Amino acid sequence: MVAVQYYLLLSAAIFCIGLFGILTRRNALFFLMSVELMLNAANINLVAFSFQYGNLTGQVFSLFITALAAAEVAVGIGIVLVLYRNFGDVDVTKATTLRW
Amino acid sequence: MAGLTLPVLQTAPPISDWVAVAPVLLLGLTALALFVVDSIDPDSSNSAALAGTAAAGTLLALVATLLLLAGGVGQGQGGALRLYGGQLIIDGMALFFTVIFTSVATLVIVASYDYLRDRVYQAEYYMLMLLAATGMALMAAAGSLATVFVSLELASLPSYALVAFMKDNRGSVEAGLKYFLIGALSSAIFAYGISLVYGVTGQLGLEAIAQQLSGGTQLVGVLGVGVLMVAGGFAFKTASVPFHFWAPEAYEGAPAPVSAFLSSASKAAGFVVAFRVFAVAFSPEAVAQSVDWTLAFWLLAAVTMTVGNFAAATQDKVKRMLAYSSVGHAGYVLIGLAALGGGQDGLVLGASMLHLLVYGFMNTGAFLFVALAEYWEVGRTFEDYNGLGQQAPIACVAMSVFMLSLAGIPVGGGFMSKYFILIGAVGTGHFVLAALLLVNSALSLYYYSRVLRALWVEDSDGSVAIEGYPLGLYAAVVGAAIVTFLLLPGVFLASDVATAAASALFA
Amino acid sequence: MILELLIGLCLVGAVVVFVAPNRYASKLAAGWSLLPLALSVFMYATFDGQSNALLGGQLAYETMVSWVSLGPYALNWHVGLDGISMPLVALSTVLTTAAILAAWTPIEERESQFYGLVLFLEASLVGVFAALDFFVWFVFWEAVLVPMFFLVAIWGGPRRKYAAIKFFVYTNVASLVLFIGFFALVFGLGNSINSLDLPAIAQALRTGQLSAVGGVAPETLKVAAFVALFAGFAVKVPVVPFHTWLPDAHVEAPTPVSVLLAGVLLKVGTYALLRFNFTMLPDVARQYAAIIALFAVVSVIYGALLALAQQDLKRIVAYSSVSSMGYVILGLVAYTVYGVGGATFQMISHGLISGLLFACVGVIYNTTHTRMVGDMSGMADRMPVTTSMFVAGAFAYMGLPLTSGFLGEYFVFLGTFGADFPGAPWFTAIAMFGIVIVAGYLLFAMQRTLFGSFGVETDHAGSGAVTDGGERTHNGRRANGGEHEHGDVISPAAAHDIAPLAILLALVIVLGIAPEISFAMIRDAVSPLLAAGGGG
Amino acid sequence: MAETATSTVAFAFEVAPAIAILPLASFVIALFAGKYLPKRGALAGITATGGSLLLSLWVMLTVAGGAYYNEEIYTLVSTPDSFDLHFGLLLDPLSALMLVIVSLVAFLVHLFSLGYMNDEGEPGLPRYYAGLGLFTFSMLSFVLSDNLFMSFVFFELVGLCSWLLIGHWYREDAPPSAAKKAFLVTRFGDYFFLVGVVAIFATFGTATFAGAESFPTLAEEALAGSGGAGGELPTFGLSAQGWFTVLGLLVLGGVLGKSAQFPLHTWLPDAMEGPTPVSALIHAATMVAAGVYLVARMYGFYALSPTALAIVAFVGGFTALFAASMAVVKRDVKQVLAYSTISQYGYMMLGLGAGGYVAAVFHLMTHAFFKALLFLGAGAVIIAMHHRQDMWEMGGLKNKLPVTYYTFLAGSLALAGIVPFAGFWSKDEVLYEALVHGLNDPLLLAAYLMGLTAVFFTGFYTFRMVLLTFHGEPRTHTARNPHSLGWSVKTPLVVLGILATVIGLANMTPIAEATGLEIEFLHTWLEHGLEGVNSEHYGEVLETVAGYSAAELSPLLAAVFSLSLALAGAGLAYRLYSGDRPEHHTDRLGAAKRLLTDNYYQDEYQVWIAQTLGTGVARASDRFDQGVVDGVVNGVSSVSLFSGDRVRRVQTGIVSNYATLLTLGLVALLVGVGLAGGWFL
Amino acid sequence: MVAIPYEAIAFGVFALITVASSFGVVLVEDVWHASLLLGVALLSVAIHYLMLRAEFIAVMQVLVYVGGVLILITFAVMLVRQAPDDPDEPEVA
Repeated sequence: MVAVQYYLLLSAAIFCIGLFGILTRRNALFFLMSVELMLNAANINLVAFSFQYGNLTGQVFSLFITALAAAEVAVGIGIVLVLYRNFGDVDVTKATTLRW
Repeated sequence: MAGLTLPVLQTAPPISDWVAVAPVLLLGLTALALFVVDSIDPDSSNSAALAGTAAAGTLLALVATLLLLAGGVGQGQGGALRLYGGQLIIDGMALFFTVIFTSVATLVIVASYDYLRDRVYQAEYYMLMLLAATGMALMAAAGSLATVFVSLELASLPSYALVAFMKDNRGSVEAGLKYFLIGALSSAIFAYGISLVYGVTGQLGLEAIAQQLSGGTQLVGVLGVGVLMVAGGFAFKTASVPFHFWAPEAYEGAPAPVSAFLSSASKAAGFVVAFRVFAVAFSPEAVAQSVDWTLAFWLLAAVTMTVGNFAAATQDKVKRMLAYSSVGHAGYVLIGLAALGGGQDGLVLGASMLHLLVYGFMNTGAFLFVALAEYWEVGRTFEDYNGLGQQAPIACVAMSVFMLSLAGIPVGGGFMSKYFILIGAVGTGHFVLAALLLVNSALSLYYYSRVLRALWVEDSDGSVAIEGYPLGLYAAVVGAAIVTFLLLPGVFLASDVATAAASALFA
Repeated sequence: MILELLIGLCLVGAVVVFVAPNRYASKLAAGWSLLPLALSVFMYATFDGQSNALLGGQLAYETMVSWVSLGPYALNWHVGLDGISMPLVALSTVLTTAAILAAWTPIEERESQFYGLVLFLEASLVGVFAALDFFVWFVFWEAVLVPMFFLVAIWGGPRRKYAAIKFFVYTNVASLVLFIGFFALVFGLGNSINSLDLPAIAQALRTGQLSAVGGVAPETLKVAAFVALFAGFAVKVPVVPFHTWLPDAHVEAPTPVSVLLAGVLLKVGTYALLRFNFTMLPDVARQYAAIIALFAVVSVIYGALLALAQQDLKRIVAYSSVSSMGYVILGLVAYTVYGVGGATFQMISHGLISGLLFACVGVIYNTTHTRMVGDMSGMADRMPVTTSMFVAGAFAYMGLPLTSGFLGEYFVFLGTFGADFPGAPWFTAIAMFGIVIVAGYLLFAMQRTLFGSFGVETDHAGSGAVTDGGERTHNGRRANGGEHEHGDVISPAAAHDIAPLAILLALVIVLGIAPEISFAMIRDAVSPLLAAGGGG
Repeated sequence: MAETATSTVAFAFEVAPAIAILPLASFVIALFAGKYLPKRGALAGITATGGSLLLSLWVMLTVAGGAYYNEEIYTLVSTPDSFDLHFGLLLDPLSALMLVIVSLVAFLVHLFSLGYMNDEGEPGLPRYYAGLGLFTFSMLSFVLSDNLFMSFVFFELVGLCSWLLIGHWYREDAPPSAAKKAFLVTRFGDYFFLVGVVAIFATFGTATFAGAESFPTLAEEALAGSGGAGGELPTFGLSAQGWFTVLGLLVLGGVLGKSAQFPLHTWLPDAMEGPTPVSALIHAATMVAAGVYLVARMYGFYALSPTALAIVAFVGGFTALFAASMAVVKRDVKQVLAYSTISQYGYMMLGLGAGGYVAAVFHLMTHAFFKALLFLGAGAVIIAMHHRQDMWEMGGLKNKLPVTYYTFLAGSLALAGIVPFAGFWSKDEVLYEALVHGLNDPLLLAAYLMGLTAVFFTGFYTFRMVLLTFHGEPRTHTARNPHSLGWSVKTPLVVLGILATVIGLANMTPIAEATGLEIEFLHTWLEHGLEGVNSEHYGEVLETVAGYSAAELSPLLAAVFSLSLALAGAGLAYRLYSGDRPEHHTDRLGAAKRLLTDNYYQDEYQVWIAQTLGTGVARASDRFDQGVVDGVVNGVSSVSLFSGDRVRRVQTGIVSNYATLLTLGLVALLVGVGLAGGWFL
Repeated sequence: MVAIPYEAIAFGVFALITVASSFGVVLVEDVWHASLLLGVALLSVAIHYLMLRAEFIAVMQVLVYVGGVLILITFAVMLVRQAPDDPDEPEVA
């Protein structure tokens, strides 16, 4: 049995990678994918701790997260599409009409 | 929650579960009803019927909530109703905030009737709004981190769509994008924070977490990171620094009624859930030995109100100024969290709740006035508002009430609530926060008075000709103004409920 | 309930006038303002209060209804009058009527809004003087700012926006400071009080119920709270160096508003100082009396010197108000019956006299469209009645005997000279020199504007607006000639312009000859303060 | 006292307030109804002052009968736990005498005004008569005062009235300016008076002049150490005598201002801008006399402090000489009279300071008459000259205006101190007192010598004035054809002329000394009175407390001294100016003339203080206020708005930056709270 | 008895795959490659779930993420394909 700490490390690594992606990539789709990675990091934690504590709470919650992640992507893609329609691009740094 | 066996569960609620969650159900069902209507007749542009239905739904929910409040449901020390295994908690605070959400939603829907005239997808608009309201009502009642997360997303996802509702308007789309991106990032952080808290406690139920934490924990660091990440999630929802970046953009770009809805109701929702999570799950007594999150909120409050007000001070556009002021007000309310554990918990939290209630009306009203201005197409900057006071005196009197009340001048309830917060800060010895509040109030008075100046003092350049006085917008603006004003002498109607509900959390 | 009726009358009047058509507004407002005036006179006549409102004793027209609860504290609607507040309430109603009459000529647009705001202001002012619960008091205290802001910002002079916002923000900051100071005290009192009732708090503070808050010792807390309260009120009074909003606000405000601003608004500050600092924390006040007296004396002399340097008639009166309010502070410090009573008397007296002077300046301005001393001369020739009033008012301001202005200052000097704080005679003697400077600038101003050969110099005779100083064209003085000879430009003031002047002047003289009319009740209210404060 | 008096006596005192109230009524009538009355208020004023005169005489007779009155009649403010402020009447020989003088002069001035003002078609007559009425009211009330508070009140009112009357012709530039100056300079003096009154209240808790509880009595008890209430007075860190000296000097400030003593005399010559009857009223019997009267009124207090007395005397002596020297070179007849007024009041101060209480009061009385006479005479001349006042434009009026000439001459002889005219007796007595006390006190002696020298100057300028005005050939057309004078002008002149001639006989001290006759009526008169406020008592106090002692010297010797000096002065004037076409002899004085015509540059330095110093400090304060005090306020707002602008620049519009900032913020929060909470240890 | 730590080895291997492919997602230039790598990462996470005895969650992970989310993203990539002149985003066939 692998100690739960390693899963924590793994999830932290993935969370950070996702965060890194969000901070560095300008394409909205990368942004979406990076968020998915981060949410998965949370899921890994939940499942791992659920296994450790022996209750299903974490697993159930990870399901919710999965479902909501899917919904979020759906909404997100809708927004990306209208962004593309209005700005002709999916570069998130291009949309800067509102600032200051 | 299999692992959760609390004694309170054995006491059968005095009323049926359905009755207790009636407001939430009413909101949700109205949304579904609109969905049905829309699918039967997708091209309907009968906005009166749509808005009427939506408004009826929120009004019913409001009435139901008020009845529940009046009936004392879930109130008093230890009187909270725990439904569905403690996943939902109906108590004074939940109902109090449901009043805010439903009132704001009603105002916004009534105002949207005029604002949306001649636009397509009206049914979807109302439906999304109702769904978001449902999510908020659920947030107020959330009893575990799982319901917190789900309801928060339920409130957020429709909001993203609402902000980007005018899909041919670049501002609206950009606002939606930014809101969504920051929201997604924040919800990821939030989820990760929840997972860490779960990792430390093995529980998601708020009271269960509190029980677990009161025994102390070895994983202080993990818990701390988790708690702060959870706080980050709330900070996003409440537009607190540094999670506030979306707010100015989203409020500015979104249709004004949506801005009103988000800046009032959505913010309140973020706060109610933060209050509940931090007061119950991470209650100061439980985490006294491990994570001093009041310090974090102290910093957040200080930075949030300062950034919000300072940035608002030099804005050119009224809507954006209101957006930043909304950030500033989040900072005021955060004092309620920062001052917890100072021996005045019921008082300070009650003051924050009261402020959110008043804010729900005065800020909504202010944004709806902006909606009115957008309806008249007078422009967005302060200069564009010059001389409006002569052309539309009633609406401008209402706007003046909002501005003064926001600034904490006694023509509205904002005076009372702001000073109650200040009392809380002083009473718990947070003199630095009190001083910051002072500085920021001064600054806020400056920029709010710029609106008054534009409306009443400056002369119009003559280019603005107001056509028509839209009934719905007027009704909403004037209604909000009347309530804002009445909350000054009538503040006792709300303040006792708020302090009692807040105190009940610390029973 | 008669006090509520008074406040309610003003509020209802405000709404009624606000929605009335512009052309009826002025007469309606004047008529309506007679109701609260008559009521307050009736109250004054039937006043049966004794003792001090905060220190026990019988209050007149008292009501107490519970309002809001705030954690462990109850907030009550508690109003009532004692010998200190009753004259100030009467002063407010008198000056409101005077201001409304004085506004008939200069206010030519948006009348209904103007008069509505003035009546709203009256309600707030009466409320400030009547309130005996901290929160009720604070509501009125802050509510005063709103009408004032609009009155200055909408109907004011060229720099009205700057002045209005400065006033608004500055005084609001002060309010927050005092609020924090007050609540530091409230929390220091802990369980010994269960409401924000001012009498209860005053009693608790004076009986030494204060305990530490947040590790701050009670003694330190008292001093800190005193400083915060003092700073807060000092802005309103205003005490040098917190005074700079005042000249701006005065100069830019339309004259009727200046009447109220100088006449009543400044008194709100000294009234609060008396009620809070000097009644609730007498030991701190006595301990630091010399420092407070220093502020007072600096206000007197520095304010007078500033007035001496001004060219704008309104600025002169504005700065001299700073000077005069310094006397009030000085009297309060003394803790003698003449000191504190004199300070209160001086508030009323200064209210009447400064109101009178501002109204006179207004009448002159209405006809000449300038207020600069160098721009006119010989006004006495064309406006004899106004000139007489101005002269009488100015001499009353200089402290001429048989006017209330003399007695106000004289009481203060009498009370302070022998007071037992260090350096009292010196402070008093230095402050008294103010009477020489005040005579200097008022006489200079009068000589140059009222006397000599007649002439007015503005670059647009008779048209509405005024230029600011920088852009005046020097088209020469038209002494005893030119278009101003014709009656259409310089005409004798109308009856409704003169009436308020005459009323105020009459009151000034009556109070100067029979000060007991108000000093008797003031004395009753002040004595307990001294007895309990250990002074005498 | 009242309770012992008969009913007539009581009634006389009951109606005594009417002495003051009658002119007040005339003020009200003239002010509000003046323009509807036939003579624009003159008749009301004449009636009122006439009534006052009659009542004053009645009071004087009553007082002569040995009844005195010292009662509070109106309580302004009463405070149970502190002192009261009240108005009251003190009717004793001094005040009764003064009442008669004031009301008589006021009556005559009113009468004279009828000719001087009404006949010229003056506008603003109601205002003029209202001012006169108010002035008379104030002065009479001042005289009636039984306490220092009331004195101060009416002292100030007198100042107001002088402002009103001096500035009567406000359409010209000079009168308002002179009025302002008069008020300001006297106000400067009154400042010290005010401090003094307040300090007296603070010290004694009372300000009444007479009675067992009066402040001079208390002070005396305190000095005598005889217990009583006087034993525990607060003296503000000084010795009792030192503090009383300070108090006396403070009150003296007001006296110097009102009585135009050096260095506060500068307003008086300018005050000649007022109508001439006003000058007569102000400078003869009322305003200027008020200062001296005040010292006399509270002489019991001054007598306690030799230092204060010496200063009074020295200032008086100096002023007498100083002003007389300036009168020598004036061209304007009223200016000459103005400086002579200053000089004469200097004598009175000298008399008071030298312990000659009776002498000073005597001179006050004679001066009131002859100076009123001279001013009214000058007024008559001015009427005749169509309002020209330069003596070099006159000449030869003796034949055209005989009544004026002879009365004026009587007044001049009195002023110059030529026996047997009034001024001789009184001035001589003042000098005598100064000499006999001065022989033991060098400071007093110096004052005496200055006073004595001034006698010479007085004789000179008086006769220079008379000669230039009335003698020789007329030098202008106007002087050849003077305006004729009416009865209302002449009557007062005649009355006053007679008085100026004979009133000195009331107190012929040298004759009394020489013959041993009991003819010092004024001495007798003033010896009576309430306990503690009579000359007898003052004499005792002067000796026991102030340590004054009189050298043995015959009054005749002193009289000879001064008379010969006066005659020398008059003779010199006669030699220089008696010709038909006198020359401008004063030109020979050269630079000294300049100095004298420029009044020793007194105005210049006072104007410099008022303008350069006062206004300069004010301007500097204003700049400081605008720049620093207000600058801080505005600076705070600018800094706030500037930083607000910076803060909002953080919001770049680029969402990636937001994410970065968000992350950094969260990390910072984590690190900060973590470090504070010690998570990472 | 010395047991070979199969689980540890498996965890190590799949953790490596997860981290590596995640890095790939955020580092590769091409959005197509990124979405493929995201699929790899999600699948390897599913294997972690299996190892944690959360079979249902693992199945859901595959169904929802790989079956739903990835397809959505792919679809979006198709819709918003960049113009060929953009050097950052080379054209995808």
